[in-house]
Amino acid sequence: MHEKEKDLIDAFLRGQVDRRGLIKGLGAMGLAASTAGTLLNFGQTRALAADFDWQAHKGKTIKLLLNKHPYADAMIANLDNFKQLTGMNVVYDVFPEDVYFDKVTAALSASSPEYDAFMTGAYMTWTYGPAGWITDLNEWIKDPAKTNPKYAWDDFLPGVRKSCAWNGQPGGVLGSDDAKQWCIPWGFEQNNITYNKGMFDKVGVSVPGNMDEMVATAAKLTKDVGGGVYGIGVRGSRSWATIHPGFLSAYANFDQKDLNVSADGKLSAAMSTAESKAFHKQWVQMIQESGPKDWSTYTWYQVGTDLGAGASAMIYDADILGYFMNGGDNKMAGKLAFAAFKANPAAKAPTPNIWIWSLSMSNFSKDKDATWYFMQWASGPEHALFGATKMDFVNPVRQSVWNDQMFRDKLNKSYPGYVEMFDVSAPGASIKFTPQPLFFDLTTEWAATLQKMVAKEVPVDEGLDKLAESINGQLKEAGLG
Amino acid sequence: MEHTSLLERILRGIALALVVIFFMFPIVWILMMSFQTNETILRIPPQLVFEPTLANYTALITGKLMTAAGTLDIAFMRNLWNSVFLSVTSVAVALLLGVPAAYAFARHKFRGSEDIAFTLLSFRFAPALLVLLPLTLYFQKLGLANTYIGLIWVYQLICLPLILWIVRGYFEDIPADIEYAYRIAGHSWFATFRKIALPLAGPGIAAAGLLAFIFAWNNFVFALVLASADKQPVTVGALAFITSSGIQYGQISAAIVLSITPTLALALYAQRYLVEGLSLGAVKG
Amino acid sequence: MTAATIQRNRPSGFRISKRVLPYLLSLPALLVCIGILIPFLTSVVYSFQRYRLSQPWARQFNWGDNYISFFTDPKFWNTLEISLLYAGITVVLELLLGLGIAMLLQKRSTLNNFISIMLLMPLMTAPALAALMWKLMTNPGFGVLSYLASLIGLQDFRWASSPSTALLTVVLVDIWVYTPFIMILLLAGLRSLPTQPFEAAALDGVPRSFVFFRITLPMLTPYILTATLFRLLDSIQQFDIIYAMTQGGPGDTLTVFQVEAYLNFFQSTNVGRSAALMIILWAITYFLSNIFIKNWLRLRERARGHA
Amino acid sequence: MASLELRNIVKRYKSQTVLDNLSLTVADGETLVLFGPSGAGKTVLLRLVAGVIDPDEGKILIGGEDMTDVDAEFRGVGMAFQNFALFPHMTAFDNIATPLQAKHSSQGTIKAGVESVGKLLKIGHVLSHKPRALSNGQKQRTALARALVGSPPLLLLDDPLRNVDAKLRFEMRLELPRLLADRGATVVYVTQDYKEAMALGDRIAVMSQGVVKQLGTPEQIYREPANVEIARLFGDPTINLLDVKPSRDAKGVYVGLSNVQVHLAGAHEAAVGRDCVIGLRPEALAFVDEGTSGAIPVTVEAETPLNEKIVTLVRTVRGREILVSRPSGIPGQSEGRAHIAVDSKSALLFDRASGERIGSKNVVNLRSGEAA
Repeated sequence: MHEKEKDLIDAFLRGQVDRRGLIKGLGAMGLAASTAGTLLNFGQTRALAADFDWQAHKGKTIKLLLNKHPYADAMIANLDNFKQLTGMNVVYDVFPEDVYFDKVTAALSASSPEYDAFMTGAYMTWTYGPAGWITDLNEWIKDPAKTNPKYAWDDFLPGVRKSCAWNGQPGGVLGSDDAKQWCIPWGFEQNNITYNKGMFDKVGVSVPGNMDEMVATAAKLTKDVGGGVYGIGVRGSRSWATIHPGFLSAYANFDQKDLNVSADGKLSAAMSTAESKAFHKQWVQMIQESGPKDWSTYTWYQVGTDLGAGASAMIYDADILGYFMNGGDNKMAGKLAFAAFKANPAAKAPTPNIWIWSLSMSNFSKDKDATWYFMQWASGPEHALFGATKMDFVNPVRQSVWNDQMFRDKLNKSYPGYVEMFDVSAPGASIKFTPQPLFFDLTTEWAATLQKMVAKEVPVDEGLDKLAESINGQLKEAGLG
Repeated sequence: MEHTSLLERILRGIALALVVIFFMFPIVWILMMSFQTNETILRIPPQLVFEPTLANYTALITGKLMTAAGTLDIAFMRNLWNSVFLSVTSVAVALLLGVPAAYAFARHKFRGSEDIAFTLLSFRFAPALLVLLPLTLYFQKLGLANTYIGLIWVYQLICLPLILWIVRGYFEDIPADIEYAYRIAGHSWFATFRKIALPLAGPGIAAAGLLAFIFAWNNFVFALVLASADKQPVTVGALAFITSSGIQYGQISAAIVLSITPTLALALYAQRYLVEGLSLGAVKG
Repeated sequence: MTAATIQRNRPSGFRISKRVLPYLLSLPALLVCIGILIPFLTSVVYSFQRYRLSQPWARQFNWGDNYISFFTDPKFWNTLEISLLYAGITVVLELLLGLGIAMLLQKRSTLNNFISIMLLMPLMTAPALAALMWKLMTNPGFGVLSYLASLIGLQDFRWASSPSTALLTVVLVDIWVYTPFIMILLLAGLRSLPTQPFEAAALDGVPRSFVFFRITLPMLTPYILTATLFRLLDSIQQFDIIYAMTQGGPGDTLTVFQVEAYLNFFQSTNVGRSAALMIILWAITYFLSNIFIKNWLRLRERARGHA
Repeated sequence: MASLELRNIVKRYKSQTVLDNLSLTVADGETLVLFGPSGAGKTVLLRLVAGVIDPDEGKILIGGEDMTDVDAEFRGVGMAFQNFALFPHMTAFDNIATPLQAKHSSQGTIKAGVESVGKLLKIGHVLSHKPRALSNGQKQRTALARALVGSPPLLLLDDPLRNVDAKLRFEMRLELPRLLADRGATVVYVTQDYKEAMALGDRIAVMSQGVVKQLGTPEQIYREPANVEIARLFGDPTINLLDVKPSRDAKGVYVGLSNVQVHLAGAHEAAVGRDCVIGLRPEALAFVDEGTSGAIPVTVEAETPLNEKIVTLVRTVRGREILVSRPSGIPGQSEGRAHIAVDSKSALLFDRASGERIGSKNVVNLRSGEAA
């Protein structure tokens, strides 16, 4: 079947035909683009098989724990190719994001051997790693016998790849030489501006270039757009998730840190500096003036929903949140634009903090080698390209995908400014938190403090001093301070 | 009581209307949202007029969900089935275990009866979170993790105390003489239990059963922690519409409507028992 | 004639079965639940340990340290206060409202029966989803309740997002979800009261308030206690509604026990502290329900009189 | 056949002793009335016999067979409850049929049995009704029918007329003795109404605080009550009780009533010189002309017709109130000053301190187990 098609694909893989030519050719043969994509992957799958014994774990079954997410959907859509390639079977449990990490924690804390690999965020590995629930993946990545030579570990964006590696020392530098690779990055989010171009034009403002401008622009938008539209959407719920997107990205741009690490490895709170206080004041003022009225309940969903429904004029949050809101049945689909944001006028470039959806291997897996086969396929260049071009796998973590013209074209067509935004901010994109086991305690309390400041229950200076004091106490109590 | 003035009737009518509006308005609003997509749900200000669509229900029932990020497979009907299965069996088991125990506590003041009854109740106030981690560990060792049997067992924590304590009250309200009379007429304790106690406490058992059913239905932490995706109830399933590409309010509303329906049907069917109180009527007192 | 007291013979075999019967009836229920006792005790052990999942090497018994640290921790006292306040407000309001509604619906009629079943629908909605819907309905932009509030002059009502109204809002949702629970139990209770005392009182022209406080309430007390007990147990352990609406915020406004314990367990993975918090919550509920049950038994006895 | 014997029964509820070492025998075919105020332990005793509660000590023999450890359903007794205890979810017919069903009788037998007892008790027309739809009288008859239908050799009737209206009670009081006699069953009948007790009982056991104070025929109980309390319980209007200190002269024992020496007939030697209470039944007093021997001057305060009697309240010169009763036909005095005389044979003397009757002949002291 499809002999002609296969020939064409093989020609492409040999480099005789370029991708456009291939798709065009296949289209001429009467194949829909999606079928072509699958076939293409099928061809690539066969190509993969050429240099590496993919069949080493034939007949084995592994089980995954997945979050309900476009990344997982993209993987599932392509899974048959993996099964064909390896002769392995893959089963999976998908849980809604709202409860996903509870499920992960419950399964791992009980040392459940049920799941071999699972999706996770890099921050979570700061708990899972020291707890002994996940495996250092260097053992496999660096073993040529177990990893396909075409895997191209160096192809991963360095900031992202390093953000997934930690030596386990509280305060240790991410991606240091002695770091353990707790997870493989899969897709990631940079925090930048997504804005409603129509509203900006209506009011006559341009994209803010720093924090002062953002406060002013947001205030003007709130005042002038009308219809209850407010200027800037940021998260505000009592959760770590309030701290890590726009807030920390801007904070880091002012060279501020969450924690200080002393020479002897002791940690102490670093948010009560004068610069930090100034920044907090500005941030709090911005929310009070032009944030959502019920900011303190705002999570990813509300920030996105408001932008998508035209209730907010811009957001300073994950780029892919803006990406999602620019599609689907959202009212503002196709009307949004993207821009990188550099909060500090004195900074050279944006420094977005990032969230990384990654894959980790459970330490309780009964067959880690087989599991690694899946992981390297799922994070390999072929699947990354498939996900990015055929599915909504943004942002890919491989440079080769970002270099792919088809992918860039696809983005440029419907997501104005997205690629440019990415290119500007990617070099400075990394996790800006200090890795340590009290990450969630610290960020939750930070968010609660922000809420109190916005509600004017506590002045900014005093709130930060109290926060620092409380965090120092907790660090000491945990033997870290 | 029978001679109510016009004014009082009007005031009662107004009060009842306010009650109905407060409790039913969100339900009606959810019902309306279930026939809309986010596009019409998320309007400023919210509006009553919309073009109804069955898309949400179609998506739930066929298991294909169209989102900003493509078509997703959803297992909502599977979740619904799990909820029905888990709730029905858990309540059935709880009734089987709880009703005889309630009868024992109500009728036989035996040594330690109050202590045992209290112990059974105290399981109700052990917060789920407290036992979750050890429970997961032990379930794994016992092979009960990820089994319906294990879940039904744990669900007894929700159902059993409720049934036990409510039904016990109803049994105690049956005058002992009525049962004595049946015993003296020559019937065994079991016949008395079956022919006298059970029918007379029937409404109480129905009410307790329904409440236990509702609480079992609304629970999700146990299934979430102890079982894999194919055994999740509708409460977890409905959360799947909180996707990273937005909250699908229309689908969640439809999911709520679909998940209320079986319970509501059950309640309407058993209506006569639920709101009757004890069937002792004039004999009591 | 001699009047020696004849001691009863030792129970015969036939007799034993009669003696053992109540145990036989209640034992299966107990056995099924006893399985839960083991994990419970395990958690008690955890609560006496320094036990963070993320620092397994540091796990050791610290005996009362987890508990002692609470006494000096203002956050803990805040948690205790908020939990009790929340439970108190919701239970009292739901009880009053539930009793009121039950009395409105007391008369047997098809319409009243239908309404009472319809009113159960909030209870049938999973609390977490109900909270999600309320969050949407109270959204300042899309929310129908915010819109309606603005029509009556509350232009800037912040619902769950303002420290001054957050408690009010979650209490409102709690009332919406759980009042039907109390209502249905009390309705069943009201309708099973004997009619004679009321007829007699009506004949004698006794004032209605007197009938209510001296006849209705005392006779209904066992039902009220049952409903209140279960509501109290659930309310003091409230999690779904509060977490879904505010995650414990704004600030530390609504960090009730279960929210704190949840965050401690699932986010901080501080098992020892989480377990200690839960044990304290358990002790409080144990204490409260003990009081309730003592009164329940006493009142039942009184309500039924002696045989 | 079905005699009943209770031996040294003790029943306690928590710290309270409800029945205190009680022994009692009821002969086959006899109707024994348990009479006493509420809380005396009558109902508990009945339930012990029925087998629905267990004694803490003692034995229960029915027909000579030890039934102490036998469950209620095997004792073969019939019982009617004070509050009827009808099964609210069954029709009257089904209610009455339950004892027959327990015997696995055929449908025909059941139908015939229920209908015949229903006819006997005049409730044949309401057999298809549920208890809710029955009048109190019909409920009472249904309950009675249920107790009778199986022709149990031992019938336990717990104040069955308590909750019915006066007219019905009056009718039933006339009807019941015949009904019970026809059945030939041994009957234990509990009541708080002394007239019922007198009308129905072959013997009456007067109970108080868990013990039988007196056991005897109605005549004995009335004529020779064991103590003041029993004397007061029986009789309507109630017995007149006056403090006296009997003395003796040549004519025998006498008491002083309003400065009048009233000589008593009978053996009252033991009472001489002791602080006593004299019990004078109102019907043992009569209006007499001034100057009659032993005539006591009184003032008439009020006169009340009571059924077929007329009761007059009089006051002695010392201010003590006394009730005098006479059959309606007999003329008396309705106002002003008058004189009354005592039927000296029926005067009762009680020790003032203990309340026990002095000079008892036939009274049985049951506490020490001595039978008459």
